[in-house]
This record gives sequence, C-alpha cells and structure tokens, in this order.
Amino acid sequence: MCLGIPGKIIRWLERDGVFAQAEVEFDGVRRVVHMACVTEAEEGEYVIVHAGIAISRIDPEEAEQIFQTLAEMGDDEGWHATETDDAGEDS
Amino acid sequence: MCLGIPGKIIRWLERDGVFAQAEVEFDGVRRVVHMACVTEAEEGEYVIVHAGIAISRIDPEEAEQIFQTLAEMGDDEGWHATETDDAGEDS
Amino acid sequence: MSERERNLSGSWQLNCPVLLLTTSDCVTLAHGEGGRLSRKLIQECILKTLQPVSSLCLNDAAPLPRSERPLAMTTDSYVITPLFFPGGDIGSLAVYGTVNDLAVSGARPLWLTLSLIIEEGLPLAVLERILESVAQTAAETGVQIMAGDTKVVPRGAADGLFINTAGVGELMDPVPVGPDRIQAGDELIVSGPVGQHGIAVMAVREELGVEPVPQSDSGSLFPAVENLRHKLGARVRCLRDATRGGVSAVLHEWAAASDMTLSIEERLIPVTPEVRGISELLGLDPLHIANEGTMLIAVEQGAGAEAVAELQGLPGMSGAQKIGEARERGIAAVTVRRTLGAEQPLADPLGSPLPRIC
Amino acid sequence: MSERERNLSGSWQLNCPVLLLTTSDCVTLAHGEGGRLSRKLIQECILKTLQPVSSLCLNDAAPLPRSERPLAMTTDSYVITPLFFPGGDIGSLAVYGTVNDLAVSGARPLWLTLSLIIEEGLPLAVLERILESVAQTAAETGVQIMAGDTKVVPRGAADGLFINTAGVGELMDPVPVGPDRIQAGDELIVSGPVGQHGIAVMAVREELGVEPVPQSDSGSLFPAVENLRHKLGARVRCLRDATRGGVSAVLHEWAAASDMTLSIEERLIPVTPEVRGISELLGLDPLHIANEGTMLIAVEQGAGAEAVAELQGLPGMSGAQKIGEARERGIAAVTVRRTLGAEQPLADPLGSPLPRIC
Amino acid sequence: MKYLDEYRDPEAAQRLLTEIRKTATHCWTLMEVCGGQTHSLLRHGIAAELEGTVELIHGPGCPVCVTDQGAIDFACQLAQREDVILASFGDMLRVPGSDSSLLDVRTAGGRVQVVYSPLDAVELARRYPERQVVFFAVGFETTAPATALAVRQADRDGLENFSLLVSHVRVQPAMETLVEAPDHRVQAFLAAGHVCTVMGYESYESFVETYRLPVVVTGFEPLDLLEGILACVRQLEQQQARLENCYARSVQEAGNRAARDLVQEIYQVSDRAWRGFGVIPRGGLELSPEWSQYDARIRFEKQALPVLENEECRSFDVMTGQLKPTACPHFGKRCRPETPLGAPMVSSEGACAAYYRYGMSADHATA
Amino acid sequence: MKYLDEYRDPEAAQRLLTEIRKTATHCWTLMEVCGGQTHSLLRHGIAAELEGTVELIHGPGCPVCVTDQGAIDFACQLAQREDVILASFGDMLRVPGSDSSLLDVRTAGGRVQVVYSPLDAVELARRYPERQVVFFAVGFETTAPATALAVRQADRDGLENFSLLVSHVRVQPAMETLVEAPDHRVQAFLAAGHVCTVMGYESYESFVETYRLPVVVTGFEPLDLLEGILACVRQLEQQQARLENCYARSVQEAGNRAARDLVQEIYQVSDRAWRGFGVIPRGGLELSPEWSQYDARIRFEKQALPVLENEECRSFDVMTGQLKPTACPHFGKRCRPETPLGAPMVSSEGACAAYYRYGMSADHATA
Ligand code: SF4
Ligand code: SF4
Ligand SMILES: [Mg+2]
Ligand SMILES: [Mg+2]
Ligand SMILES: [Mg+2]
Ligand SMILES: [Mg+2]
Ligand SMILES: [Mg+2]
Ligand SMILES: [Mg+2]
Ligand SMILES: [Mg+2]
Ligand SMILES: [Mg+2]
Ligand SMILES: [Mg+2]
Ligand SMILES: [Mg+2]
Repeated sequence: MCLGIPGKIIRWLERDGVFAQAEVEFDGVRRVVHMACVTEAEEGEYVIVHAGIAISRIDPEEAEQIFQTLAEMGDDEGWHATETDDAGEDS
Repeated sequence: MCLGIPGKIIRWLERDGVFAQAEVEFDGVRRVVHMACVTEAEEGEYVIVHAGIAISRIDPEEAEQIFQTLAEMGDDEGWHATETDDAGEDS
Repeated sequence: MSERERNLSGSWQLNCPVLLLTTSDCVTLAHGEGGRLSRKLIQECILKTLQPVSSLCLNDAAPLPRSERPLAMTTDSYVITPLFFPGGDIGSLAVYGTVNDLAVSGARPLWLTLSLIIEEGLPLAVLERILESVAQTAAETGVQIMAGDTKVVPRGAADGLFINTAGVGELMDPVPVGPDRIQAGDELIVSGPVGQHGIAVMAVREELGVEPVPQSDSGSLFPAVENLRHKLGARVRCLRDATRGGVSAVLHEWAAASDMTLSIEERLIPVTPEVRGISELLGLDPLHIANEGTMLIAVEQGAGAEAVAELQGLPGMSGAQKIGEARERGIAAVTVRRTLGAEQPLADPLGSPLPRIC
Repeated sequence: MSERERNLSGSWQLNCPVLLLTTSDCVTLAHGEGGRLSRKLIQECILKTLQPVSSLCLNDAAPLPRSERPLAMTTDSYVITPLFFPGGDIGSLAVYGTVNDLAVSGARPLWLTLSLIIEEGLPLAVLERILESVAQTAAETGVQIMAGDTKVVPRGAADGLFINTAGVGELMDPVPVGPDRIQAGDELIVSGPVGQHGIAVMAVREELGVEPVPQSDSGSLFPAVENLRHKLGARVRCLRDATRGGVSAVLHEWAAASDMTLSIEERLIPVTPEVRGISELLGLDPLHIANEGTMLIAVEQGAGAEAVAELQGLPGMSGAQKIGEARERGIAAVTVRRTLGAEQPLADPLGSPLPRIC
Repeated sequence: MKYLDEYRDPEAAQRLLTEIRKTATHCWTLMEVCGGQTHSLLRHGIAAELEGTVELIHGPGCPVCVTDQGAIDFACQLAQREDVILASFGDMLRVPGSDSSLLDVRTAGGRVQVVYSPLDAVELARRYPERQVVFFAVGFETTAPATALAVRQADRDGLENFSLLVSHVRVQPAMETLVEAPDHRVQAFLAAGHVCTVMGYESYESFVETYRLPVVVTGFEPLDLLEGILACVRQLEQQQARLENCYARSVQEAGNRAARDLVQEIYQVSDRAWRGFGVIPRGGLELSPEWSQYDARIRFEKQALPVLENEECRSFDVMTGQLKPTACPHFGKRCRPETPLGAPMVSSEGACAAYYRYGMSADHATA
Repeated sequence: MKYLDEYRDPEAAQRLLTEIRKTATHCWTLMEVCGGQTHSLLRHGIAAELEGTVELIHGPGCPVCVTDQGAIDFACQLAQREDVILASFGDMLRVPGSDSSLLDVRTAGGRVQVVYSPLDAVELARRYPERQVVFFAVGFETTAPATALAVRQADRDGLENFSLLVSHVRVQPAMETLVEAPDHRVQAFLAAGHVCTVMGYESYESFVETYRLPVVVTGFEPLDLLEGILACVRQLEQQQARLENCYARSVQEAGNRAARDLVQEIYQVSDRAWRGFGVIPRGGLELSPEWSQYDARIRFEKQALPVLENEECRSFDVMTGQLKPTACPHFGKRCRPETPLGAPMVSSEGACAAYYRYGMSADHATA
C-alpha cells in the first residue's frame, strides 16, 4: 500500500495552514500538491507525495546514509568491518 | 390536428367503465385501445381512434350516405337534379 | 412472439466460451483493453463464431485474394435500437447493408471487415448470438470476413452495440451508369413493399403494442441485382437500396443528380397491411420510412415491364412494382400523384418522421 | 496550452457551412436520418472538408483504382475520450491507426473508408475541426478516402463521436513473415519512447492537472516501415504498432504465436520524463500503456544494430532502442529483467491498468 | 382500409370536384378550422384543384401551432431537469420556444420521450418510479378525453410521479375571435370533424345565428372534405347560413357523452394564451381544482406563464386567413421547416409547413 | 528521478544482496507488513534472489485486501443509487464484495469514478452539486491525512453533497493480532515506511519489548528493502530485537506532527472488521462525532456493516504468513486475477496477485 513518490517543490502557491499548496515536480511533470503536513519545507526541497498530499520532507543527509554504508562496504571488500561500523552507528 | 383512424373492434378485453379496453384492428395490425367513450360498441363494429382512445362508433348507415349521393349524381349526369335532392335531404 | 419476448426480456441462454474466464457474463472494459481478456474474447468468442466465414486473424491487416476485375469499396455503421427486431438483428443488418451497397453499385460482394463497438455490460450471450447472425448472413451472401476490431466503451458511452462493416467487391460488367444519367422516360421500379424495416423497428422500439409485429424486409439484394443485370444489361441505369429516408430520399438524391423530375404514383406504391395500418395510426408516409432489403431501380424507357417481371419471379420480390418515371424537370424535383391525380411535390423529409397526433 | 484549454472548454469557433441551414449549431438526429439535412451535412460539411483527399461520392460504393500488387485490408474503430488530446485528436488517430495497421503488415496504405457515429449534440464546429484533421492526416500519409458513412445517435447513446476507418493497401515485397516465425536469437526493437499516448490521454481525461501536458506519440509508421524494409528486407520478421495493452500486449501475442520466450530489459525501454513521472505517481508500468505511433519490431539475429541505426536516423525515431530478444521458451512467455537482473515473468495485463494508491 | 380507402376513391372525388365547380358561380372563401383538414387538402391536392373555384384558408386549427411559447419554454425547462421525463406527442418536438425547441433540449441532453398516447406516458411513469413523468397535454377537445383518462389511470394506480402540463385549447372561442375581426374574409367554415365527434355541434347553432356564416361539420378524407366544401358552396350560392353535419358517420349532435363527461370531470374552461392570437377568453382547458395535484405547473411551482411571441412570424395573419403562407415575406426564405420562425412552419399540420411540403418544394420556393 | 533511481541502482543492490547472503547463517523468516513492499520485492525480483537466505512472508499490508466485504457491499449499494457518485482509488475496483465488485457495479450502470486523490473527489462534489459524492476512504494511516484534508476542504466550502465511507485501518493492532497467534512464524518485521512517515515509530517500542521481535522501518525501493532486510538479518544473527529506522530520509521518530493532527482532528480509533482477520480491536479509524455529518454510513442510514467473508479464500492464512499464496489450493486455478476468490488476488498489492503477476505467468501456473 501507500504508494509515495518523491517530488521537488517548485513553487509555493499557498504557504500557510491546512489548505497549503505547492507546485511539485515529478521527473518531467509538475502538479499541485496539498502541503498541509510540510508547511515548513522550502522550494527546491523534495517531499514524499501520497494520494495528492505531501506526507514528509525528504532529509537529504539521511538519504545519503545508505550510499556511505555502501561505499564503506566497497572499501573493505568484506562484511566484518562494515558490520562493526554499522552496528556502531545504529546502537 | 386530431388524427383519427377507423379501426375494427376484434375483442373486448374489459368492457365496463372508464378503464374499458378492446383489441382493435387497423388494416394489418391490432392494438389495445381504450374504450371508455364507446362502451356500448359491439365486436365487429368500427370506431375512430385518436391518441390511443376511441372517440366514436362509426355509424355504418351514415357512412353510406355520400355514396348514395354520388350514385344519384352519377345517374343524373347533371347537377341540377342532384342539388334539388340534396337540398331536400339537408333542409 | 415468444422469440420477441425473449429478445426484449434479455433472458439469454449463456454459452459463450469466454464466460469461463470471468465472473461476469457481460462484456467488461477489460475485454477491450488489449490484454489477456481481449485476446480471449477475440479468440474464443469472435473468431470461433465467425470461423466458417472468416479469414480473420489477429494480425493488423489481412491479405486479400487476387481479383481480375476492378474493385469497389464501401462502409456503413449500424446503430440500430433494439439490437434484435422482428425479421433480423444488428448482425444480419450489418452484413446485408454493406452487401446491398456493393450490389446496387454493380459489384459482387466478396470481403468484409467487421468492427464492433461494445457498451460495457452487454451480455456476452447477446454478443455471441449477434456474431452467429453475422456468420450466418455472411455464409448466405457468400462474403468472407477478412479483418476485425473490437472496442469496449464505458457504460453509457454507447447503446449496447454498434457495428461497422466495410466491404470490397468485384465490379461486374456493365457497371450501372449512375443516377446522373437518368433520362426523360426512364422507368422507376421498387423491388418490394416499402417501409417495412422502419415500421418494424419503430413498433418494437416505441412499444406500440401492435400485433402481429411487422417484419423488417432486411435481406440481400445481390441475387436480384445480378438477375436484373443479366436480363437487362446496360438498360439498368442505376439502383439504390432505399434505407434511411426511404424511397423519398433516394428519389430526391436521384433527381438532384439527374436534374430530372422523378414522378411517382401513390396508388402504385406497394405497402403491406401492417405497414399501412401503423402508418395511418401514426400519421406517417411509408415513402419516407427506411427499408433494408428493398431497392429503387431506374431502367431505360420501355424496359420497366421486363424488369418488373424478372423481379417478381425471384424469391421475396413478388411485390416489385413500377411506381413512376423520369421527366424533364417540372414543378419540383420529385412529384407524386395522389387521390385527385394532380402532380404535386413530394416532401424531402427533414429527418425521421415523428409520430403525429395532429 | 491555450489550445488545450479551448478544446476542453468547448468554445469552438463556428464556421461550418451547414450551420446556415439550421438554428442549432450542433448535430441533431435529423442530420442522420437520410433526408435533406443529412445530404446537406454530407455535402457541405463532410465532402467539402475532405475534398482534397477524397473520391467520396454519395453513391453506395466507390470503385477502387486498379492495382498491380496484392492487397491487404484492415479496420479499426476509434472511441477515444476526449476527442482532442495533446498531440492529436480522434480524426488524426483514425487515419494514423489504420495507416499503421497496414504499414506494419507490409502494405503501402492507399485507400480508406471513413464512418462517423455522432452523438446528437456534437457541435458542428467540433465535427468540422476533426474532419479537417482527418483530411490533413490523409494528405500527409498519402491515402485517399474512398467511401464514407454518417450516423447520428440520440444523446447518451454514444460518447461524442466514434470513427471507424477501414483501409486497403498494396502489399510490398517481401511481406514480413509474421510473429509465428520468430526464432531464438531474434532481436526486439521498439521504435520510440513507450506509453506516451496512453499517459497523454489519461492526463487530460482524468484531469490529473499535470504540466507540461504529455504529448501523444500519434503518427505514421509507414515511412519507418518502408525504410526498414528497404534496408533489411526479409531480415525483418514482423512489426506491430503497440496500441492497446502497450508493448506488453504485443510481446504476449508474439510469444504465443512463436512459442518463444520474449525477454526484455527494463533499463533499455525508452521512456520520456513526463511518462516516467506520471507512471510513478499513479503506480503504472509504461510497458502496459498504449502507444499510437510506436511499434515493436522483431528482426533476425544480428540485424538489430542496423535496424536501430536506421530508425534513429529517421525523423521522430531518435528514441528507437533494442529492448530484448527471443529465446527458446523458458520460465514464461514474456520475461523482463529489472533492477536485480534476474529474469521474471512480465504480466499480461487483464485490462487497462487503473491508477493505484497502494 | 375500410372507412378510409373508399373515401379516397379518385373517381368519386373527381365527380364531387366537378359538382363543386358546377355549383360555384364565383370564387368563395372557406376556412377549414382543423390542421388535419389542411393537411389532407394539400396532401391530396384538393386545394390546388379548386383554385379559382374555392379559396381555402387555413384556420387556427393546429393545437401545436397555437400552443403558447411560454408553455413550450416551461416544457423545455422541465425536460432539462434531471428528475423529469417530458413525454410529448411527436408533433411538439420541433416547435420553437423563445430559445429552443424540445428537440433542441433533447439534443442538449434533456429527456424527452415521444409517445403515441397519453396512456403510454402513464406507462412510463409506472416504469420509472424514481422520475417525474410530465405529459405535455396539447390538443383540442378531441385529445382532452385521452389526457383526462391518463389522469384517471394515474390516479387509480396511485402514481405520484405523473403530471400534466396542460395546454389544451378550445376551438370555438378562437373561431369567434377570428370572425370578430372587422376585416376577416371567411364566408363559411368547415368545422373540425373530430372536435365535433367529442363535443357535438349544438354549440355552433348560436354561432351560425350570430355571425350568419355557414358551418359544415366535415371529416378528413378527400370525399369528406369535398362533400363539406360542396355543402358550403351550396349554402353560399343559395345565400343560406346553416349548420350542417357532413361527417355523420362519426359525429352526433350532442357529441360523445362519455368523452364529454371525462373532460368535464378532469378539466374546467379557462382563458388561454394562443400563439399568434394572444389570450382568448375561455380559449382553453385547465385541470379542475380537484385534480390539481396532477398539474405540473403547480408541482413544479411555476405560476403564470408569460405570453411570448416571435415578432417576425406573421402567424396571426396566417391563422386568421389574412395572409397566405406563401405571401409571408419569410416563407421559404428565412422561414423553412428546418429553420422555422414560427409554429405554423413547424407542425406537420401548420399551414405554412403544409404549403411548404405539399405546395412548394425547396427548389421551387427559393427559385 | 531523484530519490528513486539511485535506490534502484543494480550494482548497489547486488552488493547489498551479497552482504545479506554473507550475513545470514541460516534462512530467516521476515514479514514485510506493507503491500507496497510486497509489490516492490516481487517486481524487482528481490524475493526470488533471496530464496534460501531469507524467506519473505507477506503481511496484512494491503488496505485494499483487508477492507471488509461488508464495506465493499455498501459501496456497491451506494454506487447503484442514481443520486450517488462513488469515488474510489483505482485499487478498490476489482475487489469482490459478497456479490460483485465496484467494477461489476459500474458495468451494470452504477456510477463509480476513479480518482487519484481524495481531494479530487471533493472537486467532483463541487462539479456535481445535484449528486451525492461518496469517497471510499480506504487505506492505512498513510492515507488518512489525505482523506481528513478532504473533509476539511468540503467543510470549508460548505459542500453538503460530500461524504466518506470510511474504512481506514491501523497497522499495529493487526501486527499484534498476528503475533498473538500461537503458531506464527515471523522472526522480524519490516515496518511500513509510509505509515511510519505519518505516525512515527515510537509506538513500536513497546511492541518490540513485548514480543521480542526486531522491527525495522523500511522504505520501498530495492535498496531500501535490501537495507531493511540486512538490518533484520543482522539483528537476528546477533540475537537482538531492536527497533531500527532504515527509512530515515522520510521517517522521523514522532512521524509528521501536522499529519497526525489532521488525522486526530477528523478521526477516532475504533474496532474494525479486517477481511481475513475478523474484528480487530482498535484496528481502524472512524470519523469523530464532530465530523459525523460527513459519514456516508450515517447519511445513508446504514448502521453496522456485517462481517462477511468468502469461506473458500484462505486469505487469513496468507496474510498471517501461514500459507504461501502458491500453496493455496485455489491459487492460479479457480483463483486468478480475473476470477479472484479473495481480496489478496485482486489488489495489485495483494500477496496472491503479486505472486501471480511476478512469480507465475498464467501458463506456468496452470501447466
Ligand atoms: S412562413 Fe414562417 S414566419 Fe411566415 S407565418 Fe408561416 S411560420 Fe410564420
Ligand atoms: S489465492 Fe485466492 S483463494 Fe487463495 S488466498 Fe489468495 S486470494 Fe484467497
Ligand atoms: Mg455504405
Ligand atoms: Mg443500439
Ligand atoms: Mg445504400
Ligand atoms: Mg483493432
Ligand atoms: Mg423486399
Ligand atoms: Mg486494425
Ligand atoms: Mg469518445
Ligand atoms: Mg495494430
Ligand atoms: Mg451509409
Ligand atoms: Mg514514436
């Protein structure tokens, strides 16, 4: 369930409150999205959109984490060291 | 206005009162006709039907009158005698 | 009668094989959307039913057999309500109609395409029954169905079923010269009683409640055309199936093409008692009512009697009559003589006549 | 954009000559009933608009010019809603669609029939605009419209306008052998980005409110087919325009016909950013979405690169790509490799995919 | 068909024609009141044959033609409502209201159902219990029994979704209005045979006495019409003004008692706006108060209907016999059956339409 | 597309796969709660690649699958009413009720409109003021903010013809029901990333503590899923049971405050019949009393909805992980997407449908 797709905020149309709206880009197209739950987001940021409403701002740093993990995995070419690192991060 | 077509009563379906109905024949077809206004008509008689309801019984004798007139006209091959006859009848 | 009641009540016997595939016994949108159900419908219902008269395949276009003669092509869409009517159904109509358009153009009907636009919710059994009628009529008229198409549109976006057929036939020698060559003195013949199809359909559709239900004249004109041309050759000027607008519409088209006055006599027009009775009841003129197996024929002066005799000898054509002739353009494009014998203009109807009370 | 808004708002500029004849600026039932208004509509609106590309006459069937080559025939009905969509309209679609069916069957499109089923109330200006589009598309693709038909059905009995075209073309040597002759190793090519037509229509019809409005790929495939066959000759096994059901439906049909496994790679499928964005938003797979100017081609092993290069050099075909190949029947009729590289069955859709939230 | 075909006998018709020609010493002007008679006179070519002997002018005899534009507008409004099925005789569909006709409304999505009989409209109400079925009750006294019976049926069956938009008109008040005009040209009347079938002709006695004009009750077939014309011509030649019944096979002096009772039970006489005439006192029928629950005007909360008219249409002149349809400046030009300016060009009974159809082909009219 | 394509990188996916295979010393059984995850696991071939390393069983994660048959029946009834437009996500259209699906109802003439967003249904209500627009509000906590916002919009605009047929379900009570079963096989959970985006994951702390099972909040793209699976496997290998968030780019511990407020404002927690489960205490959301004027059940005077189930469908076993879809005796035989016996075969997210689509072609299944 819960098909949620990342889109980029192009332009705020109505910034405040429960009826907030912004133009959001999904690859080649833009559409008006209801922004009640992400009123503090800025243009250029990405949000996750589900059924016409944004339900979160995407945190760009957190979005990188997996690639850092992967890069570390790649460096060590083994899993033991990586496991230790990861465990360290998580705990 | 007032397209009224002669049809022959084939069969009474409901004889009495305002909701009387009969099967009536129009050349090659029959249809149910409302008979509220001609309840005293008999099967085999002709009625004039307008908008699904019979509005009169056709009087067979009166129906012949024109042909008698014509026959007389024909016999005399002139209009004076006929006129006199007709005038006699009408007055 | 019981047939008709069954048609109207919609209680079809269900035996279309595609039923096995879906819980619904009706055509659904998915049947038209190009996926598995589409292929099942086409293969297991349509192709199977049409197989005896068809070279249909799933490819995009079908090769036609070689022909030595020049070809002619036509198309018609059939949108009749109700789908089944006394004397036929939309399936037989879709074959006869296009066969007749080829026939009256001087072509021997050979190949048809068949395109279905189905309203979501049409019972599959109805579809199958109509396809069987298509197959049977194609077999009877000797045409092959070469290509097909099936679309399903949402409920409310069509009226049950529309069928388009396009047809190709071989032109036979001599090709009728056409209505622009009608000359003064040419004789006008109608191949049978007029107005039967339109009155039959109206009787069922408007639920006029008349008995017996009048029958459509729906049928093939090709045998008659072939015989006529065999007997009369180039003395046949032109032929036309008198469909929408009836005999009157054909006369007006021909009069416009030839610049003649086409003049007919009301007393000569063949009309069945059913059509007569209903026409009087509704204030309609059978000359304006559609036919589906009756044509108008113009023949050279002097050839009328031979043409009528030839037609009357053919099955189902015993009602053929000469109804008038062409003359130099007079008071109107088309004229009719009624009771008093004077020539008066025959109306070119604006649209389908509506029942009148006035 | 402003064009589109005008289309949707229905505020047409009125200039159809038939308007002069009736108080209504819409098609009425009377226009379809065979009388004077029918003839006016046909002569003053339809024939006039189509005149540059048509040999249409009012006769029942039209003679076809002689042809030295064998012929092929096809038919399709077009039932699209809305009638105008970004990148085309029902008129251009009705010509391109049938032209493409002939083209992918190896025939040079020559002659069409055109059959209109009009819903009472269609603005005459809309009809005229669509007929102009038919005429323009016929001129572009070099086909002649040989016969026509016009029906008007009551309000609510159709969805604005349905068009049927049947087409006849000359088969060119060599005719593609067909999908049943696909062999292991054959290469599968798509002529351009997939899903554009279906997504464009859905975006307008469901009022998704996306910008820019994606454009349909609606267009003629004949130049590409002719070039390919000129370059590759019999190395082209078969071609198919990937209409309803999209690329997936064609692959499933071909796999069934050939008994091969047709295997494609998701990363090779060309998709435009608009189609990509909307597909993700609605949870749709572009492989299942309809195209109207994009075809699938199977070529002999080793001929793929040449075919792709040839296509990419043609106008509008720069997106052509090899997307997979045929193999002996394996785990499924059609397979796709996605992210992890493993082969997995590609669904044969039941019907048009519905937008998902799940 | 018995009682039809014999009255269309060509030979007999010719003999009556001859008789009329012999009788008339100069050209008399007769008015046939009923559009059905107009139709028949033109369809069978009688009017043309009598040219120079008898001038036939066409009366206000088509209930379709005289139905007030306001009533048509209201019918159009009702037909546009999603909850309404507007049932009507086919004749009414092309008659223009101030904006559009019922056919236009149907073209634009309204639900308009053609029926042969008002009783069929009751059947529609039975079949569509979730819709309101409104029957557009037009017509002269002839049609009123059928619409009255429809009300009785709906009442018997407890159909709460059936009502009438009543626009029935009465003939005789219109005839009186007509002959009250100082410049009227009518020398004798062919009274409408089917109106008299229902209502009888007693009421014409005072009319004949008051206006000193022959009134001959006349049928619809060629022989009927010719006989009626002959009777008129004879009276005129003899300078008489009597009431005669030439349609005695259907018409009795007192009319049809049961039919009159039905009409009397359901309706009451009222003033009525006639198209082309204005309001005619006692010129129509309306539902009596006891049956007002079947009144669509009340059910749909519409009070008085405005009297509207297309000013360009000269229908008053045509219907009062002041103007031949062909003499109307719009006839066959801007005003044609497909683009009518007024009701007489619309109904198949309308004098203008009848002239257009039978008298003049399109080519002819514009040539 | 940014934040999509990079999470589908084949090479990175292979490295995570390798890592998982290296990490797992034996085959662990994980449940992905969300149907979106099921879809992605099968679509991208992840489940197949992990065969023998990790067994993925599919949870009750499709709100379409778990929507009670009674609610579907009611939706079908509403859609059949002439005055109602039933608006729905496309997913619900093929789900069978006890008699028929919404698609069947539409085929039979009912008005069912597919919308992308509940806000589009509000727009429908604006456009068709004479109709009642009922939005079929299915979905987990993820979807509830959108439907809540629709109510707020309708309220702002005073739309009296808009209402919701609420069938929202809550995930966590279902997970509890599932692990309360004595014979459950789940060793760790991939928690639904978008549910947690709205609701956060604080509430899972007690769950983890109570049931001693790892819970890893997981996203939907291949790398997300592989990362979540890897996290589960690591915990399991280390005999840990912790709450982890592997979808931190979208999910915060407390969820989205504004979204939760919207849900809280409009809805209240209620017991709910889950298809295949029976009634789950606190397993759903219903409109709070202050918003009950938007409740289609109340507006259309329907009280309790019966809990109905097709007894042949083994959806409970499938959704609780007791039964692989392919092991259901009906799978691919009587039960196929075109003839589903139960909801999991209908929704594109349903486990059975996903197996059928991605795992088995039709030929394969019946061969
Ligand atoms: S011709 Fe037309 S404008 Fe003139 S009176 Fe007749 S209806 Fe009116
Ligand atoms: S395969 Fe069908 S019957 Fe079996 S559990 Fe899945 S949905 Fe139910
Ligand atoms: Mg034709
Ligand atoms: Mg139909
Ligand atoms: Mg024809
Ligand atoms: Mg096709
Ligand atoms: Mg015949
Ligand atoms: Mg085709
Ligand atoms: Mg359409
Ligand atoms: Mg094709
Ligand atoms: Mg035609
Ligand atoms: Mg392309």
